[in-house]
Amino acid sequence: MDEYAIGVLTSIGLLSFVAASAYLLLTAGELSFGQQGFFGVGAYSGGIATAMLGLPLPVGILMAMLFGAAAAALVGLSTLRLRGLHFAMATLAAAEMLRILFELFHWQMEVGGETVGPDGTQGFRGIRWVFERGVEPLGFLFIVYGMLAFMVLCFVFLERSKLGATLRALGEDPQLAGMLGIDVLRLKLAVVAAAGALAALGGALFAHHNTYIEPRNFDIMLGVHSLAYALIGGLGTVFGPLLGVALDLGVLEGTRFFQGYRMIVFGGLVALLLVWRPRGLLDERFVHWLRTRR
Amino acid sequence: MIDFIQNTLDGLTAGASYALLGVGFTLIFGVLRRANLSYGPAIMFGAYLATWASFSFKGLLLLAAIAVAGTVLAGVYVERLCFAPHRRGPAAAAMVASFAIWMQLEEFATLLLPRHLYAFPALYEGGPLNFGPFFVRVESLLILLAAVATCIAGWGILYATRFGIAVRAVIDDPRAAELSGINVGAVSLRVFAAASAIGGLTGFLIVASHEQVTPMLGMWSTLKGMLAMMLGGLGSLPGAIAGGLALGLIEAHSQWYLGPQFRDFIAYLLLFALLAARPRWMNTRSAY
Amino acid sequence: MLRVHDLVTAYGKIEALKGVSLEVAQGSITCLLGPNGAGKTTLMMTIAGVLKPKSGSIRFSESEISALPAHAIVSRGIALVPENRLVFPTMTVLENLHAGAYQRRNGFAEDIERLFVRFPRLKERSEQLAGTLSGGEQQMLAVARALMSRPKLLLMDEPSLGLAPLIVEEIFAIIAELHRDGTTIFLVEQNAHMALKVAHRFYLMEQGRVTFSGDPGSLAEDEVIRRAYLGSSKN
Amino acid sequence: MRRLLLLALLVSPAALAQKTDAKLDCKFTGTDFVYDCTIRLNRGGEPLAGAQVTVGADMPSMPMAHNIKPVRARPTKTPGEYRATLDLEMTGEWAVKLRIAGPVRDQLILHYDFTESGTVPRK
Repeated sequence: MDEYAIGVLTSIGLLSFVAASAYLLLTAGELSFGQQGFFGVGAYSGGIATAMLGLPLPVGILMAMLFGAAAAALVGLSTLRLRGLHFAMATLAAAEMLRILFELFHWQMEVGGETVGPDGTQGFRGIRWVFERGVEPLGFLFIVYGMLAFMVLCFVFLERSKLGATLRALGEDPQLAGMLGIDVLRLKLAVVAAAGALAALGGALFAHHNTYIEPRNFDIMLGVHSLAYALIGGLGTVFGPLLGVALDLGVLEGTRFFQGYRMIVFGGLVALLLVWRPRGLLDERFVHWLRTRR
Repeated sequence: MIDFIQNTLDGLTAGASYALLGVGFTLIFGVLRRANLSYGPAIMFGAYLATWASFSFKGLLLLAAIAVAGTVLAGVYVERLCFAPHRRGPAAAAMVASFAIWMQLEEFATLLLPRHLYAFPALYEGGPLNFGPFFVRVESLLILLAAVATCIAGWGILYATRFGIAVRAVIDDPRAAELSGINVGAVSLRVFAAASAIGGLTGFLIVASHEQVTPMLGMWSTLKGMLAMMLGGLGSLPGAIAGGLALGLIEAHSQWYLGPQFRDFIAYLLLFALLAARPRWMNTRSAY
Repeated sequence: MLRVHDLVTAYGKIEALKGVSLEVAQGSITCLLGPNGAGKTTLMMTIAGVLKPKSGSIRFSESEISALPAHAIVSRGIALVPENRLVFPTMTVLENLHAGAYQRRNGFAEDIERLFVRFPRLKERSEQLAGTLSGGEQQMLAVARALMSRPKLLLMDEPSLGLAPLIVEEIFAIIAELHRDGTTIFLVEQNAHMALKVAHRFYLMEQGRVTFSGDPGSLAEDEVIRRAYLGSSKN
Repeated sequence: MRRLLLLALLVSPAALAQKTDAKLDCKFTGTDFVYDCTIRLNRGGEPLAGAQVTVGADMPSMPMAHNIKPVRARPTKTPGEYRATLDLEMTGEWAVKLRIAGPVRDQLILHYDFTESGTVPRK
């Protein structure tokens, strides 16, 4: 595979994490415009762990997920009772605040004769752990898809477990879920934190793939895109968001000849698709039909 | 003290455009119970159409009409494709569909005028009015005037006309409205078109007072409009106006006292704190 | 006046109406009884055009209306007083009435006057927000609003639900009065005892099917009540 | 904190090597959004010759969804200088991504404003 194809596949893998985090919240019935903020928290903390503190990548990723979950839990705690557009706007405000904080964040260190570290709007250069270890693009692709496979496995177990059913109940009707004895607030907080960790995982991998991150990478566009991926792909299974990302980036390559008109074609397609399938391609009914057919 | 008053003036005049955007968003949200992410891009589409027309003629009134017409055209297109099919469906589908059309409208506009920045004929040639140590730009006064006029017109329509009764009925309970013989689809479309007309006018006033058009106008007006709507208590028209003016004041003062990068931060922080505290009036069922 | 033939309405895969056929004669009070979940409200909503039927026909004074949207059916002369009496809470009583007459261009004043005579309590509260009215008053407002569209056929979905007995008496008095003025009424009612006193003809429904039809004398009242609430033992 | 830093030095010997840096200068070719670019690479002071350089570009906002098909740069006569033609989607600010392979493996991201005439460095 030439380097370009690897690049596209890696991007699909990276965006799948943040799309899956938006999907997780959607199954719990909540719309978040803020997953890009936790994606950014993961990118910064992952980058700092490896480029500045010299920790190996796996430790960096774990730190990133911890910080992502913590940031998400903080936002989640103050917005537990909100629903619908209120919750969506609260997550949007939180993510925009994080983005502005990244712009104000200056912390640089001398490592190996160079100054390394976040420099506000100038961004954070030199996250080159992958290059210093001589990890080939193909190698990094396996790392990304290895973690993605692990995440998908977790989702598949979750969806078959009692917790998965409780989550769907919360998503369908929180009041009813509450009446059934489900601790709605605690479960919702856990879901928000888990989604934050997922987005942060994607962020840490993105930082190392791109070797450079800046606050503008984590603006509202990424948040709304990840929501769109989850919804276009389908809310029936974790493969929905993955399919959504593949469609967008795949169509991006497929419509090379559209060059200037890509979004006109793609935007129209998405709107029409949603008219036909408001809960996405792989929606619950399709998944149920698939499961019961065998 | 002088700075405080001057900032308040600047804040109010900036807040006027936010208030207009907030009113447009609230009308659409009131009738459809959905946020329309394509509201800003539809405004940008109208403004770009007017900019394109301004290469050949400079008549301000004509350009305003083109901006309004362009935005209404884009708005109705969005309503038919993204909101009408999802009237009973999940809210997320309509919002994501409107996001897809946001991308589409922005690409239409940047294809029409690819450059990063375009000049636009000025709304008012003369300098600012100053009285004592303070000064106010005439363009901002015009926007404030437009905001007040729109509110009075909106208030009149909502409270004194048959159509107003139908709109408020649909906002209150679409099912009951349907059973009272009100064509909910037609009312929603007409309110959507009216909100787009307000948006088109707002877009024109903003680009004419800044004398420039950038591709960021779409995202900027969507964010400011939603902020104004939310700050004012979701779904209330006077709330949206108060929210817009408050947003203008917050930004003006935080920019002056804390520095430019804190301008947006404080606005988002206040919205987040308001939502977290979740006061009763925040989630008003009523739309006025 | 209204002839429903083999009507099927489904929510996704679940068929709420499994081929319902019934008739409402001109100028009559026809009543529909049945246990909860028998499909009574679904039937009312389908006739009013809020729900689209899968198959079957609804003929109203010789024209087919099953495909029409709700607002078109109101203009044809059918008005529904819905279950849990949907009113416009943030609009005043008067505005609620105006909303009910949305389809008509004129003649509001006398209608409102006449309704205020019939519903004196509404006259006292005419400037009050509908949301602040009591359950009984909201029910009367819902009936009055439906009457503002001058319907030939009035559908009423459990008007006595959740109301004090005294008010239920008033509601049924109004129904009798409306009947005397020539309005045909199709009534869905839990209160079988009261309903049978005013009805000329009644239908029993269970699990989406009509299981009995006749006039009040044709079946002993306790038998009707047993089958209306407990469902017939046979099926 | 001191100890951690020492550990960092031991753990990543490659970090000791010098850093490659690059300058980019592009001219607008006349057809929409296509630019002719010359890239000068040097490392530790001298020009870095004989490297395979691929040039890609991305937008700061929505980082992975804009990427342009990367092109391989052609070395020129002068050592450490490479040439490539970039076909972008629109004007404005782009983050140019240089992937370097051969004598050294590295990746650099440079920010430029692509205008009607050519490029103006942003950072």
